[in-house]
Amino acid sequence: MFHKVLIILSSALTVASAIGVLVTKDIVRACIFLFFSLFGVAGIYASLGADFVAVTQIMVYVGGVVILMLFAVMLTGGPGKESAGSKGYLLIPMMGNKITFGFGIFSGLVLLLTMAKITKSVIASVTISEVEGFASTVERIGSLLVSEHVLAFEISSILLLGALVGAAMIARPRKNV
Amino acid sequence: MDYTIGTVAPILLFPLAAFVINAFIGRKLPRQGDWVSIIGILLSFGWSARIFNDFVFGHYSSDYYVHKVFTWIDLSYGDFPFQIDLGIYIDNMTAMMLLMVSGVAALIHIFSSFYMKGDPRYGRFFTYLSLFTTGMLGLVLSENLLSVFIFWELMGFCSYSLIGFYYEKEEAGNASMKAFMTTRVGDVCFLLAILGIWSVVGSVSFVDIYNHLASGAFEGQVAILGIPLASFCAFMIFAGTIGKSAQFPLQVWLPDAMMGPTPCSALIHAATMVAAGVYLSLRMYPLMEAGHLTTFIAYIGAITAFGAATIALIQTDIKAVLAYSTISQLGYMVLGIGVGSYNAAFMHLITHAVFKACLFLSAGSVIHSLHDHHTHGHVQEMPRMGGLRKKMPYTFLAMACCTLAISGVPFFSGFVSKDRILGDALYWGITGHHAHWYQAIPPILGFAAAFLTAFYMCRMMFLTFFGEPRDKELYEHCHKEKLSLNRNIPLLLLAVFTLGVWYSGSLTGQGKVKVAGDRYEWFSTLIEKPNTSNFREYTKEPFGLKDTRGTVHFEKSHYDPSHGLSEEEAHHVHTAHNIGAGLSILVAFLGIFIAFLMYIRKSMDPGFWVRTFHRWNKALKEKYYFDHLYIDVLIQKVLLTVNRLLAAFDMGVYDRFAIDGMASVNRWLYKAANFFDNFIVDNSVDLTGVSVKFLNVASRTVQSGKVQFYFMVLILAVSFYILKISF
Amino acid sequence: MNSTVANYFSEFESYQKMVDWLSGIAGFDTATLVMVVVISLMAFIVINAMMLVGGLGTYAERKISADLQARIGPNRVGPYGILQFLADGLKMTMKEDVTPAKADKVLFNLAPFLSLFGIFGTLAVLPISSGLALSHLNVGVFFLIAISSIVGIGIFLGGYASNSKWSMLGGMRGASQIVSYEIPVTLSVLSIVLLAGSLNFKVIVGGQTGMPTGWFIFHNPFSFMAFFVYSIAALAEANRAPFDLPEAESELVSGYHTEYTGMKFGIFALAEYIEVFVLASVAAAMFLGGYNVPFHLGGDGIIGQVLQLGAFVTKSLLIYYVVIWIRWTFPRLRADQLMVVCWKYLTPIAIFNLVGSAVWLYAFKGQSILQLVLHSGGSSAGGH
Amino acid sequence: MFGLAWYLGIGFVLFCTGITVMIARKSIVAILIGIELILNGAAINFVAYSKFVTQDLDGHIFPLFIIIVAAAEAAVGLAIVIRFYQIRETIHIDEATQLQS
Amino acid sequence: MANNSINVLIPIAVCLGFAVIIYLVVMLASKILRPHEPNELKNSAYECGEQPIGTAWSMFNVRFYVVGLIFIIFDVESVLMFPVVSVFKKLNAMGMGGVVLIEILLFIGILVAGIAYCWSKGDLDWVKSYQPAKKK
Repeated sequence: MFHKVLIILSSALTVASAIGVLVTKDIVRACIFLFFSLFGVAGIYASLGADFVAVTQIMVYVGGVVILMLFAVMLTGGPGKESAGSKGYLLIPMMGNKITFGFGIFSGLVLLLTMAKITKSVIASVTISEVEGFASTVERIGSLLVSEHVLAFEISSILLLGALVGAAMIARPRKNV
Repeated sequence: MDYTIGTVAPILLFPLAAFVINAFIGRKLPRQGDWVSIIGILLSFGWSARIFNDFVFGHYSSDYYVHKVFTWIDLSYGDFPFQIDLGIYIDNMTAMMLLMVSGVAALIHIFSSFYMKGDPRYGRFFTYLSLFTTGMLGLVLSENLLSVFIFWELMGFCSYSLIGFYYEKEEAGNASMKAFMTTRVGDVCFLLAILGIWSVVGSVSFVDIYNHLASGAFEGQVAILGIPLASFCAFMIFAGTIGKSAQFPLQVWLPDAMMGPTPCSALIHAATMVAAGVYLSLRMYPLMEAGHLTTFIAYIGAITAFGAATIALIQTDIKAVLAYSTISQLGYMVLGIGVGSYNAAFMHLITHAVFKACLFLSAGSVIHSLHDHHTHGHVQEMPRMGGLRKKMPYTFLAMACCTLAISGVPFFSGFVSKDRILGDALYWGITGHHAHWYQAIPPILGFAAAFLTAFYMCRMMFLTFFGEPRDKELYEHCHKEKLSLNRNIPLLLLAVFTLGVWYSGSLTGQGKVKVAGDRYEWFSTLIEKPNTSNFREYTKEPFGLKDTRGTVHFEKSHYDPSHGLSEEEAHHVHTAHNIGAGLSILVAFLGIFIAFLMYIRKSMDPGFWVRTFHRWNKALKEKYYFDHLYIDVLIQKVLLTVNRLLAAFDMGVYDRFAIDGMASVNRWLYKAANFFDNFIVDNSVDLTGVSVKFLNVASRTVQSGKVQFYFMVLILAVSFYILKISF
Repeated sequence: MNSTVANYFSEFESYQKMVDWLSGIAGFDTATLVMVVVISLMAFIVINAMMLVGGLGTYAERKISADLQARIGPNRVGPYGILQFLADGLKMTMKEDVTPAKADKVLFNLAPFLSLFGIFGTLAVLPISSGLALSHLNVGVFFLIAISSIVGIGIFLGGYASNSKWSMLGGMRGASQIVSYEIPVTLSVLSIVLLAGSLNFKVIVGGQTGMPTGWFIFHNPFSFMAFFVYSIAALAEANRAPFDLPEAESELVSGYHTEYTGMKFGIFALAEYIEVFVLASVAAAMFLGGYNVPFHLGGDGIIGQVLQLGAFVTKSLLIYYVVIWIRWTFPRLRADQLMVVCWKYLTPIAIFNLVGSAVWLYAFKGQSILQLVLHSGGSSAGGH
Repeated sequence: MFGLAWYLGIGFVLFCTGITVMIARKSIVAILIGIELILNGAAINFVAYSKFVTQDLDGHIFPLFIIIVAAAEAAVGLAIVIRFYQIRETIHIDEATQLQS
Repeated sequence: MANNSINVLIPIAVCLGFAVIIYLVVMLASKILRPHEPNELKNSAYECGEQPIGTAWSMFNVRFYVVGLIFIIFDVESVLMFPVVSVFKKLNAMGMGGVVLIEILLFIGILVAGIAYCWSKGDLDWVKSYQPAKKK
């Protein structure tokens, strides 16, 4: 029972907030909607028995990326200035227009049809099992990270180093600006 | 030595390691880390020498090869295989290329430590050199077209960086951009060829391609508009060669590429990278044959050889002469491919690499000595040189050897290789049984180019080293050359290897075998057209593990000197070669003699010829108007029109379609209706107002500049693709 | 090792009987329902206790500060003024709720909620005792750190939504301070996780003993340092003095909650005080033996649970006292010093601790320094 | 009811929403938000497949690395946005046309 | 009720639910109880009595972002470290400690290089002018 409630709640939160991201005009509110959407995704992970991934989601996305985005919004003039460009077609509101939304819905439908077609056989062959292995995911993930996926583990640190150095270099205040 | 990926990879990894070290901490190292690069390439050279020794001295079969792969990307799904392998493919050709590339590169590294000394970006130069060497060695070792392409692009990037090395100069920046963009045309074609081959073979490994060619998998396959797939792929690969090896009509970038430092010109734009295109065509030779492209190739090669030689006649910049002579010599190689002179083309690649590297380094040595105290720059103009023989005897010696070699004087390497290409061309185009009337032109152009080559190279020599110094001040400031390790030794070493004996002799004891008549050459016994029918199945090995097939046993195998030709045919070939040899010696000496008359004896006035052919002279000065054609006509007119059309499509079709089709779907979301007129009107105003400038306009033509539009198109394409494959 | 408080109770026979009985009446399996009810009750108790702690925190703060400054402090409401916090709460409820005209109203209301949300999430995994803890989640400490980072968003939003310059500055400072000091906290926690070999609070606490000899703080020199790194960083993460820059009165009026009035301000304050308690109790659990009672008095029965609860609360409150003590002892840092302390001192030290702990664990097979001393003495006597 | 299809559906909705956000929104930050949604939609699929199809934990590793890559991407992307703002005083995507000519 | 079932999440859900409920209750209560008399002055932003000019949503120092950036990198690092560190003891007991230790050290070492870079470039100094001038 709790399982179902959890799934429904998190799915609803995820989808509703994602749509909120889409339709809201205010970029800060979009960030907050993103926050809720990602929180919902964490709930979905939890309902799939992926506790560690769920908490990682909260830790990195909710506690990290969203904050970073909010910072970035504040460092780029806040939410006020961005609704319009300086000239011509750039004056249209930032939330897009009916072309873009229409296109989104259209390609969504196309993709939905095709995805349904592709995954139909997979879905049909699935055996629905109880939630399993909620206890030991961390240990097993840890073991996998140092044995099977050790290369990805180490390379991710290089990726992070690159991201740190690169982003710090890009964002560093310069005298001539 | 066990030939596994793990044991061969160090060849590649030494320069790569040098690159990584120099890129990150090079500036902190003593001497800005040049020794790291030099040690890396020397180690690599040692490794290559080992392989060369195994293959050439230990093993004589021309069809022996080592082929090891591991799976790089595996996206197989069900019965839809999609695997991309990486691996090594070593045969005699690879072994020789490895030795040549690493050897020449090592010497050029050493020379660079002299030439680039004091440059503010000294360390960076070596970083690029190491990266470039990695790319070239990787290309040579590659066993499939995809990894060839990867390294190909890597080299392209290095070339770009090194041409624009003095990026303070605007011309250097433009030249690098031009080189990059021009070769890009060829690269895109190459990529198309890879896709085309993939569609038939399901793999891009050389061996698989050979096997499929032998089994006739390409027959009956049509690419588009009735063009056979084999022809299509062959043409596209050859287009890659055209771009990389600066063949007609994409030759325009190479002369400009001389903006780079001279050692990099020597390494990249003379010895190795430009030869990579020829190397690729050689590797794909069976496909060229299957695609019936050889005549076309021969024509391209001959036109390039002749056209570039004519332009070289009037150049006054010493590096420009060498640049055009490079294009011309590459044209010879391509001509060799076209006329079926497989091993001669490859041999010319090797010999050319050696003597052209030496020529460039010598030119570098000359340029470096001539320092203009007024402009604080180095002098490259030949009219200001002259009489330098006494000032730099070693450079003169080296350059003289190379000039003799490139001119095709007997007992020098250029004669050995060029003569055979010309002989084969003669047989193919004129004297042979299968020669058609339309095949007669390439050999004629070839011989004419040989004459011109001898002439302009000697002209360069005479203008530079003989006679009286024409710029006294410059001459006085030039220091007398002393024998130094990093200046003259590379030159002299390279010069030694321009002697023909290295290539035509019987170094290996295998030269006792007769080759098409009564000449003995180890080279041609080892290099042979890939025999597409005898390639074996191969197995994959896990990366880095030991070779499961055990140690490679090198056995001496018998060589078929007749190349599968009948007695009568062999006789004809022999006759053609004899005529060709005689003719090429004749034209070479004729060229040298005329140059001698013009520039030493002064009994013929060059000005007279210039005046007589002033129209031609102008055309030559403008390089046959190719730059005008590309910039003024192709880009300014054609592409601009296309740009306009695309913009109109963007505005008219895409926007209108979207409006009319989607209007009712989401009216509730549409809050910006009254802005839309602004959108269309202003957009079209903006876009029609856009003006186009110079080269980078090419990239603009397909861009409306709106990322989101690209993304939309991308998603749409993916959607429809999925739709297509799933329903 | 993934139990909840309901698991603890379900080991009693009467619990099972009650479930069966209820199932008989309701006609379906009520096990989950009963579980939820039990957990809800327990959570209600815990949360109320926490709110009490938060409320008493304000009282304690004033009283202790008065004590340190040789004053009397609140003494009118109730005996020794102990009901002061109730009066404060009542006052806050009655106060007018002013929303600035230029504020982003939705986010303005959302911000205190996010702070509360993040803090209440941590309460679910607080190891108050071996049986009575709401949940012994197997990623407990990780979850605690993760969910408490939501507070940072709450603070940022509080500052942002007010559309006041003081608030905005305070919010930005607060958010960047909280995220910065999360790193030393996390790294210090990691070095304890390394020693315990699990993220589960039950295992972490279970790896220690009731007596200080078995506490992780005295396990090795690195964990000893880690405790202090953790303490300093936790102070900053809870925006406590001397790291209370986001609400530095002298510079920023009241920081991110300048524009908040009434109960919304109250909720910010409540969340802050609870966070202090949570961080104190995490310190107690990770370093100071947690709920372990000396000599394992009382076993695992109900009495034992109560004793454990007492031990845990005692340790936490002691740390809480120290936190308040520090506030009235040290002057506030400057903004630049704040970042320097975090990135140039605490984080490198924390990384060093982590590496040191790992090396220690590898070198000495997980023995603590005390065991080593005892063991080496024994072994040298034994002549190995 | 709550089988694989449900999760794939959620992931799909997130993915499509993300794409639409990327196309529709004109602020670069919003486009980055859209990218995050897309990545999450993909990550849900990994976990769902790992639970319902492969039954191993490799499906948990992938979202982990997706999260990591997304964090790195957001960091660099936002840095570029900030730098862009310093130069052009706007974060409107259609203003980012310096590379065009 | 197996130990490792999804039901371990119930307390978390309940606690988060309580947060929602308490917030709603408190807001509702204060809505009922509180007076509501807004006026323009009361609703203006507090600036010590000055008239607020403009919006507060203006540009901030980029250093906030750099701090957030370093934070997120280390956040991700600690996320990756958590599972590895929590199995380290077990693996050490199994005799794999050395290998895993080297992996951990490598991982941390690379990231330390990152922070060292930022340190040397002065990104960690909050306000540069507060620092004594560097010797050149």
